[in-house]
Amino acid sequence: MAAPLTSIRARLAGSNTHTLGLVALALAVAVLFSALNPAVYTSSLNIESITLSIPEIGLMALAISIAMTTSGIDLSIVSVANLSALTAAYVSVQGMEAGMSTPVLTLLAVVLALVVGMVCGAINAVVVAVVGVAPILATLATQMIFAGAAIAFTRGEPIYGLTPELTEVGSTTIASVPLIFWLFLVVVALVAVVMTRTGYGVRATMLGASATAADYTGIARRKVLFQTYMLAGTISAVAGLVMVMRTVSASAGYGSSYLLLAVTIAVLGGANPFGGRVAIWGTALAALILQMISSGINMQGLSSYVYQIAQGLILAGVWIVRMEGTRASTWINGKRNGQRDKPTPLTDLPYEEGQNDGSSRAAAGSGHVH
Amino acid sequence: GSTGGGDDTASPAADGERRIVNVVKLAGGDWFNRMAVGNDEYAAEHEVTVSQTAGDDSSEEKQIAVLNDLIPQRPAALTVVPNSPESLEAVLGRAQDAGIVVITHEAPGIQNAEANIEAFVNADYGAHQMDLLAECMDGEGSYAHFVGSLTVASHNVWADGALAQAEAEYPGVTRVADAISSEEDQEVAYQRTKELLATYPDIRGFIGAASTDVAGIGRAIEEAGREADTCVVGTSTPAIVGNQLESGSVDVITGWDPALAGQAMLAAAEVVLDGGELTEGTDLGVPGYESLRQDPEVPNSFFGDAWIDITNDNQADYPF
Amino acid sequence: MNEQPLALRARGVRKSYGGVHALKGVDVEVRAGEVLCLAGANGSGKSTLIKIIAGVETPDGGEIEIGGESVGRLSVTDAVDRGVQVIFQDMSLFPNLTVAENIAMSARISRGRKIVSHREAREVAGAVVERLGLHLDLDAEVGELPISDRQLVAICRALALDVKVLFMDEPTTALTWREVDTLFAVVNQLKAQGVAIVFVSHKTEEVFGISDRITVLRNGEVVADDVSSAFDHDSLVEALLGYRATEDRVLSTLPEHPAPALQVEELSSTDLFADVSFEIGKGEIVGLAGLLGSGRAEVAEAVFGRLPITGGTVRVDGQAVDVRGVKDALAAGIAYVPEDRLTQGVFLEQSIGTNLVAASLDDVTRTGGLLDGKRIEERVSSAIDELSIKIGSADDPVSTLSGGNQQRVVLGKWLATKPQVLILNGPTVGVDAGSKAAIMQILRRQAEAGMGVLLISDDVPELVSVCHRVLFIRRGRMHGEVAGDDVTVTSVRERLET
Amino acid sequence: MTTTTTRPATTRPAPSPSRTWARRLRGPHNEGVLLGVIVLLLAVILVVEPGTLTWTFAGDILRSGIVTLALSLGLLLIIISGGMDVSFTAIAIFSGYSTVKLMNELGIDGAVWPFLLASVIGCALGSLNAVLVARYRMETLVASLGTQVIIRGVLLAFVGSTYLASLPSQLDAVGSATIFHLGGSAVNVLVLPVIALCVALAFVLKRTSFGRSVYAVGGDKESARRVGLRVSLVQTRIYLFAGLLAGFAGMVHVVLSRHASPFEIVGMELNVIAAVVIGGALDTGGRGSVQGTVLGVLLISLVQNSLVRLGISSYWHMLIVGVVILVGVAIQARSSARGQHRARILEEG
Ligand SMILES: Nc1ncnc2c1ncn2[C@@H]1O[C@H](COP(=O)(O)OP(=O)(O)OP(=O)(O)O)[C@@H](O)[C@H]1O
Ligand SMILES: Nc1ncnc2c1ncn2[C@@H]1O[C@H](COP(=O)(O)OP(=O)(O)OP(=O)(O)O)[C@@H](O)[C@H]1O
Ligand SMILES: [Mg+2]
Ligand SMILES: [Mg+2]
Repeated sequence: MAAPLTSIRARLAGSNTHTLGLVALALAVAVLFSALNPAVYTSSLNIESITLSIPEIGLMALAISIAMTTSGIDLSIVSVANLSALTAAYVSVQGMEAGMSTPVLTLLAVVLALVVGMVCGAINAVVVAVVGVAPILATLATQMIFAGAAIAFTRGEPIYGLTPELTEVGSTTIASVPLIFWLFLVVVALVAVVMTRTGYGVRATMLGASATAADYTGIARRKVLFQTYMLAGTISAVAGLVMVMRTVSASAGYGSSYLLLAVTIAVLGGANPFGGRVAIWGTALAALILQMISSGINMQGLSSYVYQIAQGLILAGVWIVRMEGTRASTWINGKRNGQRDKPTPLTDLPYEEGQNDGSSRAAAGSGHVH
Repeated sequence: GSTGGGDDTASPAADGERRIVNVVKLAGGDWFNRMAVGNDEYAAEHEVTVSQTAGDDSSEEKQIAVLNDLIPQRPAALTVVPNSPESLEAVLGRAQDAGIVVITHEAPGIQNAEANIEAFVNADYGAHQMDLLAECMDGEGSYAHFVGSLTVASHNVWADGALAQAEAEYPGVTRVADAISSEEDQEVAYQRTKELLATYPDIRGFIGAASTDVAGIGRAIEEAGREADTCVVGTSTPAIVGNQLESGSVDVITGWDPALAGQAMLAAAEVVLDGGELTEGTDLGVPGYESLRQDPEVPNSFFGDAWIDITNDNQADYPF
Repeated sequence: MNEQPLALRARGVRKSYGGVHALKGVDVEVRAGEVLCLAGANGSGKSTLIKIIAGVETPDGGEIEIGGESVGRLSVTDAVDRGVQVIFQDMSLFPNLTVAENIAMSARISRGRKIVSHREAREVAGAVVERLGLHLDLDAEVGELPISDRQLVAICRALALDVKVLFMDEPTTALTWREVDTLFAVVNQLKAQGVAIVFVSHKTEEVFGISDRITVLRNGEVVADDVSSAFDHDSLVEALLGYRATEDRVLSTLPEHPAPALQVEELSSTDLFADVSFEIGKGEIVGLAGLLGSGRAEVAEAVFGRLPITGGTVRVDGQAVDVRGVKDALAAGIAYVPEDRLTQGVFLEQSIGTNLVAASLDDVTRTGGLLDGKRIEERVSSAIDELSIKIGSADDPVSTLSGGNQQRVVLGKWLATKPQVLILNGPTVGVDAGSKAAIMQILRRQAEAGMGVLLISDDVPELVSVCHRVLFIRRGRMHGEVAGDDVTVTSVRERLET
Repeated sequence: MTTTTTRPATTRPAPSPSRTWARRLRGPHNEGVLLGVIVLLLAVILVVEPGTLTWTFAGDILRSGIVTLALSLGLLLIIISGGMDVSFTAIAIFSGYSTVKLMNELGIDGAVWPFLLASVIGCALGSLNAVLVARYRMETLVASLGTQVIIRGVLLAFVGSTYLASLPSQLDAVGSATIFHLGGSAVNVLVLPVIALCVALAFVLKRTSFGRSVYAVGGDKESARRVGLRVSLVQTRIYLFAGLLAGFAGMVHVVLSRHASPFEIVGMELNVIAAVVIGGALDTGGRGSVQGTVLGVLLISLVQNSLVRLGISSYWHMLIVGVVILVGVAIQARSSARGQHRARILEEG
């Protein structure tokens, strides 16, 4: 008898075919571009470039992926990351001016940046869990508030400078892979453990699968949402630290283009916006794939707009391939079992009775007030 | 050879030919297309292949990504117009570590570049705009200053320079509010101008920093029928506000020729690549950059003398 | 009756979902003016057959004739045009639209109008509601209605158009027996008008009360088909199960003087119920009966922390518990099997294993905070054995299980928390007779192990079969009780009626 | 027909008069609450800076809200049907820009047909969403994330990336055609078609079979299918229609701003979404109205247009707009939560 732990993995496995598909896609992309320009694409400098670009966007996508597990979303990730980055830079600069010892200062900067992320996450959590605003709208508003606070605080000016230790972390490479990428992998692994092997992770997944059933199972909705948005805020703060370590500067306007990209990566990685699915490693893989493509397209001298188009096509394409795959296999099974008089015309397939409808049904059925 | 629109970043250089990549703020757009024209001209006259590239929007993170992807291709030099100089320091440092020469433009104070070539001293430029505005306003009245965004450094330096000049030289000229962000959007500049006209009925001057600011300002002024009693000065190009210069809703635009700025960067890059050194008085062989001034405090910072004032009378001379 | 023409004839209908063969070549016939009861255990394929004839699902094979005419590919609108109307098992209403619009919806679609008029919708709906002698607020949003009113709306919608073949897929689950009476009166009326009616219900009394003929499905095949008088209760149940099952009164042994497991004193909740007091001893199974909307579910939900308590006390094992939320109830040892299994009971798309441990995660968490895989595995397999849940793999989603097995998973989830008090709200609704008997047996076993059980049910024979005592509630207040040998089907019915 | 019984089927007391009154005041989608917030805000402005409230102010708000309103209509349709869209901005600018570009290249001019052409282009682009959502059942937000980057990428890579400083003269004339003045603010003629579209969409949503199907699909897709609605057909129409509206809105933007830049509009999507949602369209689908959306757009325009007038430093603008949006969505969330009652059971006494 398989254990639920494996079944939690099996749920991943429900998307396991998905994850395998992503691995295949990653390999295909790597092979394609390596063949086109082996000297450049496989050079250690290129590997360094690719792995240097992934962590910040990958972490933000991770934060969104976690929110999606609970059938939410967090649009405030970039603003939170910037606030944290600004905090780290501000503390560093002020502290160094005051002549503080840099190791202490480094610790202080990191801790305060993380605290800022958690506080922002807690604010999101209050709006979502206590006030009861839909996450997409709540974080749409807080995103502006956090960015607005950053602008008001810095008067729009960037803060330049960081403690030597943090700068060092940002520029060190190990085996031609930047330290921050290894850091990213550690965070991904930790988050994967949290989401699949702790009570919180299972509760968050259950809540995302059906909020009503979660209520009747004694899963404390508010508490789990609080933990989720705090976790997302903290991960965004780590992304902010990565940003500031990479660029040795912080500004309120940095990373505005990351938001939709992060959502794209999370979805491509296998997160379900309707909740109930954990896709941590998939998200990391999706970030890798998109960065490899970006790098390859740049290498081929194609315009960055071509990369945009490719990004959209992949997002849609992965979905279509999955759908057509399912259709094909149902069709083939039908044939094999001799069960079918004629193939069902594609347009006449019944509307998917998936989680989608299940959740709308659940929402319709829950008229309880507490 | 070279083209605009960032279409051929890595076009293979003819054997032995030096390859330089020009990384600009945003792929496409008149300004950088004009810079690409300058690149082309330069490439035609020198033993060098030049291409231009950029991110798909004018964000620093995309620019960083583009630079990151370029480093492994090891061009001889990168000429960069940063969206945010501070954010680019680290990646430019990586490029230098990989043996690539880095020349920047519009990035005063940048550290990880062999040289930063400015068309002019930014604060002086702001002061110059104030001179133009004050002259138009007869030294009397209030004005508002638009910047593309509160996070664009050069725009804010210009705004500060203009304000300092007004305080020093034109006691009758006052600014009505903090610098106003147009979000690099003509429509926003237009809206804010209407609000300013309503809120400060006797406002007489406007300065715009983003190239579309004056277009939006001018449109609002035209609609309000205030062409005659207001003065609009700002950084822009005839391609954007030619009509409004004609109608008088915009009075003077200032700027510099991106084609020449691009060429100046290329020339500077070649000086460094050839083992030379940029110093006070270096002649880059590009109009306006014939005698560079070096910043005494920031040795890699050089200024040309390349600003231009464009009015309706001379706009035909500047086809960009 | 047999002279009447065939209204509907399905032959050799097949349908499979992935690997599940829901229908394996089913033949069904109904004549005009006849009430056919489609009987079958959970998952036997009744709803699937109905969906196919309604044009909602596409069959893999088979032939369908409506009104003597063979139909090829059938769409929902084709079916409606041929006079087929369905009251779906899940009602399939629009929670965001008004009662009037819900009722008039199919009429509007079938008329193919481009422009709609709200007055017309109200007229159409008003006419049906009046014809059925119902009182429904036509302008209320369906999402705000109690479940019984929604069921009535679904019935009205099916009758808004001219109907020749009417399918009723478990239309009575949410109705009180009085409303069921009204519905049956309507059915008889329609029958007199020559409408063919296909009726699905798990309640054998209803089946015998209304049907002329019974077709029994088992595992997607027709196993019996005859006039109703050819069956009696036992033979019908045997036909659907394939073996004998009984519903006799079998009580678990009760200690002489049971210590109280749950004491509810003067409990109130604003607008819902007031001064509710009762006690359940350890080892006792107590029924709570009342009409739908009498407050019986609300009392249970308040004790479980899902509704605010505005007065009175709850004691578990003699200790007063301040129940402010589900967490408090759980901590005190109260478990609750809710009314709506699909939305409240299970996490449909999550695995069986995860569902089984969802309420007791803290027990399977190691000190470090990580889940203990081995302990989970033991728990899951012992629950599956103990409750004899029929599954392929514990990794499969719960949605792949039949209703009865899903309900066992819900029970398993709660038994894993080792509760002192188990409250069940309609645990056998839509569950076949075999699973029903098994669930009752589980309750008896748990009671004998010292648990206090509160069973809320509409199914009077079921209450009689397991309860030591039955409490009554009416309009939010307690309304007496019957105990011991006084618990009979007749006495409970009488109490409910007065 | 003789009826069987006369007894009441359900013994639910009729809703109390005060509750129905409150409900009517609140409006089916909380429009009343929103109106209250707007009045409150106006009152605050009146107290702080009374000189601000002029006809000119009203005219400016009209002018600044008109593009947002035009953009919000198609989105409203999608949100009611239970979807979410971020591609409408890309569709809008693609349609507006490529129409002008085409006119410039062919050297043709016109005042009305360019709007139709842009709408057709928008409709064609909307078909991308339609295919992904209706044919492949892609989650709507995800589908539109994909189409947004594709459409914008194609626009900039293949159509053009340069700023077109002036429009063909007849088209430009539309941009400067004033119907009347509100105070010192000119009211452009394009206000009329946008208002007409609002009225038309309100009619479509309320009184046509298609409109009611949109609500039905938003309420419950499976139920819609079971009553014979062809969900994918309804969705296809929704996305085509929304594309058409976005294309039209893009042209309104281009004409009113009297230039065409391919870099504009994209980036506004979250603001427009906020306006529609503040207007009472829940993101879970099945709800929303044109009236509410108009009020939502009004609220956001009001805030954005009064900050400079109130002399608030621009460093604080984004923070304040964010707070207003938060308050707006929070009020919506609270009042829709309050809307769900349990029927009273307990007898009096
Ligand atoms: N019902 C629940 N819903 C969600 N998470 C829970 C629940 N019960 C426990 N947890 C999680 O498991 C962890 C350990 O549980 P424990 O019962 O010790 O904490 P707790 O007493 O529930 O926490 P608190 O002090 O906040 O009430 C908690 O920190 C919490 O993260
Ligand atoms: N959409 C579906 N996808 C997969 N399997 C399905 C689907 N619908 C029904 N089934 C399966 O088909 C079989 C027949 O189901 P059906 O709903 O027809 O049973 P039923 O007789 O109506 O049961 P009940 O009495 O519980 O309503 C079951 O095993 C069920 O799990
Ligand atoms: Mg003038
Ligand atoms: Mg069924």
